[in-house]
Amino acid sequence: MRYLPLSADDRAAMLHRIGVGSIDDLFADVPRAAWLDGPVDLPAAKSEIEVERRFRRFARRNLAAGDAAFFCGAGAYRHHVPATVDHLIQRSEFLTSYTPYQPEISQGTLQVLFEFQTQVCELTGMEVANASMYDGSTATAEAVLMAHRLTKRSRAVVAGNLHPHYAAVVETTSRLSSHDTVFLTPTPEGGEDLLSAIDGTCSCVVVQTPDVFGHPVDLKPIAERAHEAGALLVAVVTEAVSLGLMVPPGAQGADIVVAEGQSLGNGLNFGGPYVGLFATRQKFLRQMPGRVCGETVDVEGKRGYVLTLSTREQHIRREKATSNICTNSGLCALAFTVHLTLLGGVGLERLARLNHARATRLADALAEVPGVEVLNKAFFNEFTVRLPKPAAEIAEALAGKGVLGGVPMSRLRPGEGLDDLLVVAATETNTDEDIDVFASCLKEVLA
Amino acid sequence: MRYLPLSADDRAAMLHRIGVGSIDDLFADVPRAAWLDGPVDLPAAKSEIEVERRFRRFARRNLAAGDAAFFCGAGAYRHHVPATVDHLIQRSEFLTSYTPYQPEISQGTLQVLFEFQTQVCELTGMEVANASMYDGSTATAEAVLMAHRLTKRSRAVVAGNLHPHYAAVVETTSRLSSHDTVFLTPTPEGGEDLLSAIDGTCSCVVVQTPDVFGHPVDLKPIAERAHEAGALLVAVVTEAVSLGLMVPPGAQGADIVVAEGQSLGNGLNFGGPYVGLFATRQKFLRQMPGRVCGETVDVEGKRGYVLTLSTREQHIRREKATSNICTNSGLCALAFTVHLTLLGGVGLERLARLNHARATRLADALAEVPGVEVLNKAFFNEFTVRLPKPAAEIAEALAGKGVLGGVPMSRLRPGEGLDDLLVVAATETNTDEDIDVFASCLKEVLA
Amino acid sequence: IEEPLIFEYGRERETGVDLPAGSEEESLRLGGLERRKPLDLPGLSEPETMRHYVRLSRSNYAIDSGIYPLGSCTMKHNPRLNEAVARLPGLSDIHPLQPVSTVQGALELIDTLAHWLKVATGLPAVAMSPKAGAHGELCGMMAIKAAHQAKGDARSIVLVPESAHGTNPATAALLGYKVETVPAREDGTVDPEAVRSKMSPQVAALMLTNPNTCGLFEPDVIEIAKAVHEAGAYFYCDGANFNAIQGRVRPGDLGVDAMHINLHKTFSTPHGGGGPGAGPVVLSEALAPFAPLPWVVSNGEQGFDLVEHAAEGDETRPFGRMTAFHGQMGMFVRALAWMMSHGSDGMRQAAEDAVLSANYVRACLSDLMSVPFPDHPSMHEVLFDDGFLYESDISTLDIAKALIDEGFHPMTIYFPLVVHGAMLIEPTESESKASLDLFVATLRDLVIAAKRGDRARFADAPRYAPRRRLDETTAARKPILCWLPRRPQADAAE
Amino acid sequence: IEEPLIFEYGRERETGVDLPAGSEEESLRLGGLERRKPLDLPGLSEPETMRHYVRLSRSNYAIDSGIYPLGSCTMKHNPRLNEAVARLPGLSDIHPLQPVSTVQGALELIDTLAHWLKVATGLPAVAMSPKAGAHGELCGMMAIKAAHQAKGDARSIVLVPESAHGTNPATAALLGYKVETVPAREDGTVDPEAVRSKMSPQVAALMLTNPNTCGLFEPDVIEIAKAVHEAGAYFYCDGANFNAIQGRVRPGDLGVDAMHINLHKTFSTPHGGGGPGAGPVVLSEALAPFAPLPWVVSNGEQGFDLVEHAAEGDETRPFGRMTAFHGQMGMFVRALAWMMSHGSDGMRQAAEDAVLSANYVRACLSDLMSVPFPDHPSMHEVLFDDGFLYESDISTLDIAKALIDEGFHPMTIYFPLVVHGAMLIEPTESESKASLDLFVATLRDLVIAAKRGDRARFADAPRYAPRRRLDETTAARKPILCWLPRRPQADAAE
Repeated sequence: MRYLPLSADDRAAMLHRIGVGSIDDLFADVPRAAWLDGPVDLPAAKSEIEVERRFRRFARRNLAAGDAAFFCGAGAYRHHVPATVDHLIQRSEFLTSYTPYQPEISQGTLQVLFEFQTQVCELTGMEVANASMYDGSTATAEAVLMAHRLTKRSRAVVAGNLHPHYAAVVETTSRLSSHDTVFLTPTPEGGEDLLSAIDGTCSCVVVQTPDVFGHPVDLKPIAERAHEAGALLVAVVTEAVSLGLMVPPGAQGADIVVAEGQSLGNGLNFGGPYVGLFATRQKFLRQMPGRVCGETVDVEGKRGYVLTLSTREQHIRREKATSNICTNSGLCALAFTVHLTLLGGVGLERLARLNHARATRLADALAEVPGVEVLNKAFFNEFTVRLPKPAAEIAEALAGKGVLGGVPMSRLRPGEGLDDLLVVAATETNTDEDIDVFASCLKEVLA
Repeated sequence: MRYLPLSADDRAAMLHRIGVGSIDDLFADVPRAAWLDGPVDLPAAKSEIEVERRFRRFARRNLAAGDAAFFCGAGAYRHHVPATVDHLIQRSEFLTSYTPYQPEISQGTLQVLFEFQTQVCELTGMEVANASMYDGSTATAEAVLMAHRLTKRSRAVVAGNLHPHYAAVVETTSRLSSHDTVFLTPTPEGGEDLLSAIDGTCSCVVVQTPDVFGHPVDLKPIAERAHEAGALLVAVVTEAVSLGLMVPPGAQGADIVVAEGQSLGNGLNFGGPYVGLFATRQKFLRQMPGRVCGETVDVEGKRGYVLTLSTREQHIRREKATSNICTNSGLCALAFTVHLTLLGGVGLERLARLNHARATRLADALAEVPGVEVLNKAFFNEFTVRLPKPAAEIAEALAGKGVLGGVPMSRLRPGEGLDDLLVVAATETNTDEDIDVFASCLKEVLA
Repeated sequence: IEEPLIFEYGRERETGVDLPAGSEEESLRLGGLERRKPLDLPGLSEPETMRHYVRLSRSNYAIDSGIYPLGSCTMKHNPRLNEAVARLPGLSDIHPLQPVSTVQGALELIDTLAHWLKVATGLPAVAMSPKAGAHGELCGMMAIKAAHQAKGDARSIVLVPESAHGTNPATAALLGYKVETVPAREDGTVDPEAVRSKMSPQVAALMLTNPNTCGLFEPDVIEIAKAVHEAGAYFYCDGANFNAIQGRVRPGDLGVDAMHINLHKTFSTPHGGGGPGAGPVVLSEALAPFAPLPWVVSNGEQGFDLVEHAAEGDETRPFGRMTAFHGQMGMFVRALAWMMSHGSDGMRQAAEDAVLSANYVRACLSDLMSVPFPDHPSMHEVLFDDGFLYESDISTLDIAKALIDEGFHPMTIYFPLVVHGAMLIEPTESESKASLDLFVATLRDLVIAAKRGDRARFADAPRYAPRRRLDETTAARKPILCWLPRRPQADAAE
Repeated sequence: IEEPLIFEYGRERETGVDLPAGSEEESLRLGGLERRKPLDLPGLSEPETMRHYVRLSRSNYAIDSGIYPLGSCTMKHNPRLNEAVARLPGLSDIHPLQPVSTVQGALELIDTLAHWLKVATGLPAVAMSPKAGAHGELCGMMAIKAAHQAKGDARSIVLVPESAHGTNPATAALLGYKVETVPAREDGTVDPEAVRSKMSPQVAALMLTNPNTCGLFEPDVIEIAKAVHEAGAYFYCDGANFNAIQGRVRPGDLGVDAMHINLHKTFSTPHGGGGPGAGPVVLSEALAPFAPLPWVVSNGEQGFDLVEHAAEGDETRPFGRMTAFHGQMGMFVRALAWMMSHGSDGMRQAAEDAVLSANYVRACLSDLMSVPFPDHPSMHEVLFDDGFLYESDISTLDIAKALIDEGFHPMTIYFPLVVHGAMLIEPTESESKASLDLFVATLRDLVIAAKRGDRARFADAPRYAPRRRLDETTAARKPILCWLPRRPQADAAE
């Protein structure tokens, strides 16, 4: 077996050194009743050629975004990732290292995390950030728990225009932790009324911007209302590229900002792994979940980095930890940081402008298709259209023509009367031809 | 421009430091008459997205071997290269380093070359090898020149069953260097008579095994006859994997062995870059062309490696050098060495056996197609079939059915009455299904 | 040459990415919410970026450069085949919300991996979406809580042995459970009688790590499971150490109700400097109905479907959703490639080699170092305590740092907490005997030096690492988590 | 930890590759020529192989880790986009002898690159197949020889300036030419009168490097070309230094008849530790008909065709074939990606930045070091001689080795031969100003130390490299080129 370096001779010599007669002796503690005498009922070892062939077969049964005119978003976006990013994340020293428990020989990973945290702070307009979470949805659930801890309240108000999956994750954690959560009704046309739902019992209000229908949300009045009520504002961003062009939640009074960082450095990957961003105010630092990396010096006075504030964490505090989170999304965070280092502020702004311009062109093109109504007056790179037929059927019909034309809202919220809504996104990867193909296929399908 | 780190400010500051007013001043030596005032007439800079898109378009207009039932050989073979190989050759430290002129900081490259040379010696059964050549064909031409130098004769005898491209390269060098070369007539059925062509005026006889039609050649009698005549035997191998199963030329009396190493570690790449192997006897070392790496020690007595025997080379001897060759095929040699390190002798033998078994199955399958005659009694992984129609037409027709069914001999030797011959190869990458598809498509096409 | 931070390159207004010349419009439709202050982030040219991160990487230790014997972390070889197949566009360039008809291969892959996990563990169901081990624990415990709730049974206590991973009590606490600790026996294992004595109608579950964090297989695990079940509670098993037993014993045969599997440990998806992981949870018949959304169903000839919402009247009663989308697809690809490459025979052999290597290291060191639990064979990792250092003034930490100077990554230290000055060595099956011998020889040499009182060798270690010992106390007391321009400390450090 | 050779791992009878269980037959049809002695080559498991080569790589210096100012080698940034597109299966997984109808994209790519090369150089034809710079020289000189032969003109002499690359005279000699050297003027450039005076009906060609190896542009190149052409000879230009002038001047406008282009230098296909390169040769109207086989022709709408054989009655008179197949396709892809990324504007900018950087380095060092040819601006590389070291007992080699200790790759040393103790620095356009400043500051510091006579700093250098100075003399005198088991030296070294 190509991955196992021990030869039969090695094994015999090692057993001899241990002083046992056979490998079975080392499994003596396993109850005899549960002992398997041979391999489990799965196929035997395969050569690299065969395994590769098998995965090519899996791959061939999918329609890759790159082989279609592609317009799906709703929490996962297709951006162009420079080839440099993938080269760097495949460096053995990044790919095959672990959590930097021994900082003296992990400065590479640690400095990257420090750069990541700084980038996240600047992007979100906040003061401190952790070293990444699993993804945007779990980061949102963690933000709610953090708000509960900070306010010593246990009731969250969740915007109806929060991504339904995110809401579901919050709902699940909340329900099984016996907290209370108020979920508002979606407002596809935008302009959701959140202010009236906020009162003195709330720990926080959770708002996404741009929201799941693509509407940019003015957070300032919500933050003001929340703060008056002694609650925190948790801002959620699912498209990190939007932060290049839009006013950051931190500048609008958000107390905790969580985001899905996939758009920078990371591919679609059918939903994972992604990278959650989590940032907050300095004063809330000690209640922030997740790993953090801090600057310090070594005995010679040289600047260096370490994982720090571990007294919040489960390996020290066990049941009193801020969270049970242990791993972060290290490699995805590296990809994020490398991509953003290449872009810089200037590049991210340009990228965001280009996304907005592409979406604008798309919106105008779709608005001309008979029967199609664009709901958004404002949007970043994603908006919602109302169709004269169920959106799921249309999406299916488009797929048959090689167009992956967006996400039907019914896929996320079935049975709520939103079946005629399709959420479509455009990015820098879409050409004019893509957009024209989409518009003309949509026309055909609706005809 | 993403690849150019200097900013406009940097450029201004640097010009200032230099003490010139503009960049034009630095080009003052260029005759004004030839001065271009602006960019040449080519398209302007493109983003990464656009360049990638353009190359995907080039790629889409080709039929990749992996998308076909694939049986082409004739000097380039499709083998499975373990993913480890590509990972390692993309390591920055291997990919972006240069010729190890400063050995103290190039031991990685140097030790690899030393391992490469040792592997080549063992594979070919020779005593010394160089650190690689451009490819098998140019190595063959160099071998003939070396034989001329060693024997102080200038007449080579070249087997008719040598790969026609190789023969052409020898012919070109020979003619333009005013040497004499005898090219024998091809013998598609094998059993070529070389002995009678060898006489006391020859510097060498050049023989390929297995030859271009796939016949294994017994080199022993040829070596004996050559040595009697004071000539050298240059053995050529185009399929390095064959050396896993077949008696090495070194054990049959060859004086110089050249080979195409592409089969190990390197993809098809439409013909290049490949890696030429070059091995000879210890006593001929000082006339061997190309770079060589040797073992030595540093001032602390630690073992280390350096490029050596540079007194043979053009940067010392200029017009008296053994060859004008300067670069080698470093990265391809690394790929070769990593692949062979994974395989080991055992693995290469198994791989060779599997290739032979696949070819045997293919030969039996094709022999059953009406009208098809397999010419070879013996072969390694490649053999020649005689078809009832011109092979080029058949190959074209097969391609239309997704079968790349071998190389028509007329592609290599047009107008010599060999139009009905097709050279087909099978490797470990061919499944039973591939072979069945080929046989049945061939049947259809011939029907 | 010290590598600065990207923020110190002094090129804030540049970028290393070219974009297609755009039809960028002047008029924005952002509802007036456009950014006013430009982003203050440097953009490095591509050559600078490449060099910056390549240089940083070179101060990291990695499996690819040497043995990484971190106990409990299972740092094994990461095959590059897995990286290659994970990058096939048909697997990496697909959107989680594309029409199901366009991702049949992806669903088939998930279904296939689920099958392998179920067969390998002997349990009938698996929740694929948890994103890491701790997330899997949360998922398993949520299923347990949901199952109790479905019976109207509001239990409030979770039992956790003292040798458990810290995530276990943290997870239980997150769900509002009171955590009660089960002490270990002298021999490092859990006493079923101790479990039984803690049992009550208030106990919702026992969370047991097996093989446990001392590297021992719990010999009475079946008995323990019985005690748990008899009290109407569920048996949660922390599967972080499944690598030791895969192919030799199935958790399902031991009475486990839920167990997460760290795909990045047992099935070698790369650790990537701390993630991403993946933590699917296998579930017993009793817990299966409560598995979270989404899941894949096979409709035979008609292909695969994805259930993303609970339908009225179904038999399933999903407790909710763990995450957006369907789990760590990228890790699923790698894990399945690892499993298929090994096959059932190779998986068993891997476990055996991992156990063999750990016991070999133990045998080679036990004359010099102290084995706190000598009565049981070790599984895939061997635990030492610092008993052998009592007479020196050298600590476990010193040994670890001295190993760095010898070119090795240290073992896990001060974990598990049940022994003093723990050193937990997990070589995994990826090491050759020569590699183990070299590691053992080095460690022996250090231990002898320590016993001899050769303090000089330890006090200043590491000396040859990119950094020497770092001041972690100040880092925690006055945390600097973010680079700030013109901060005095930063200037001083440059 | 020192990394042994693979042959010293002691596992000859193993393999790290699994193959499909075969229908391997017992009976071989090899004509009795099967191997009798098994191959004595070790097979390492995949983890061992990975670690072995990763470790070895870490003792290499690379562009990705620092400035690599090797004069004449043009070590610039290698974009990873180019590596990515070169690996597209549609470009990498195609056979050179597939039916032409199945490789239209490949032929289009070659045709496109040919167009870019022709336009950039201002010459009407290009031979794509040469495999490296020296191979390109051979191709160009073969075309020249063939052109003379076609006229029945058997010329026997090739003129080569003394500052030429060593490959130039070697190439001429290979084709049976007598090489005559043209001396340089005091200012480092070639005197057209000197050329004219050497001219005779026996002279077949002049081989000139421009910009030359002293880093200077030959100001009289047009005059020289005229002299060459007037004598019925051809003007071969060594294009190794094309990076300095691309987009600023076209060799075709200077009277060049043939010039090879090192794609790996100017257009940044990675150097890979010494290859592979690629050396297409652009040709003038006069030489174009003699270009070697094969070549691509565009038939407009009908696509592309590949001419692999000379047909009777054609206007072309190919002199033969340089290599099997069609050239370094893998390098073509990378070079074209580089060119398209830069575009005509970026190519010109790259040349300007390369020249600017070299002159900046010169300006920062010329007060301390000696510039042998101060009358001309440098092009993309700056030449110093060791004049500034005359009063010390420190040599050019010492400076180079001391630079290694400072973390830099040294410049090219002792080349070109026309000056004493040459140091040739080529920063390329890929270096930031900060990187140049750091390099300059370090070099200044070393030069000052050398002038001060701080011998200690140089004599033992390098001290901090993976190896210290190596005994090259013994290596050449008693060459050990191949590992032999149980060779005493090998045992001693372990």
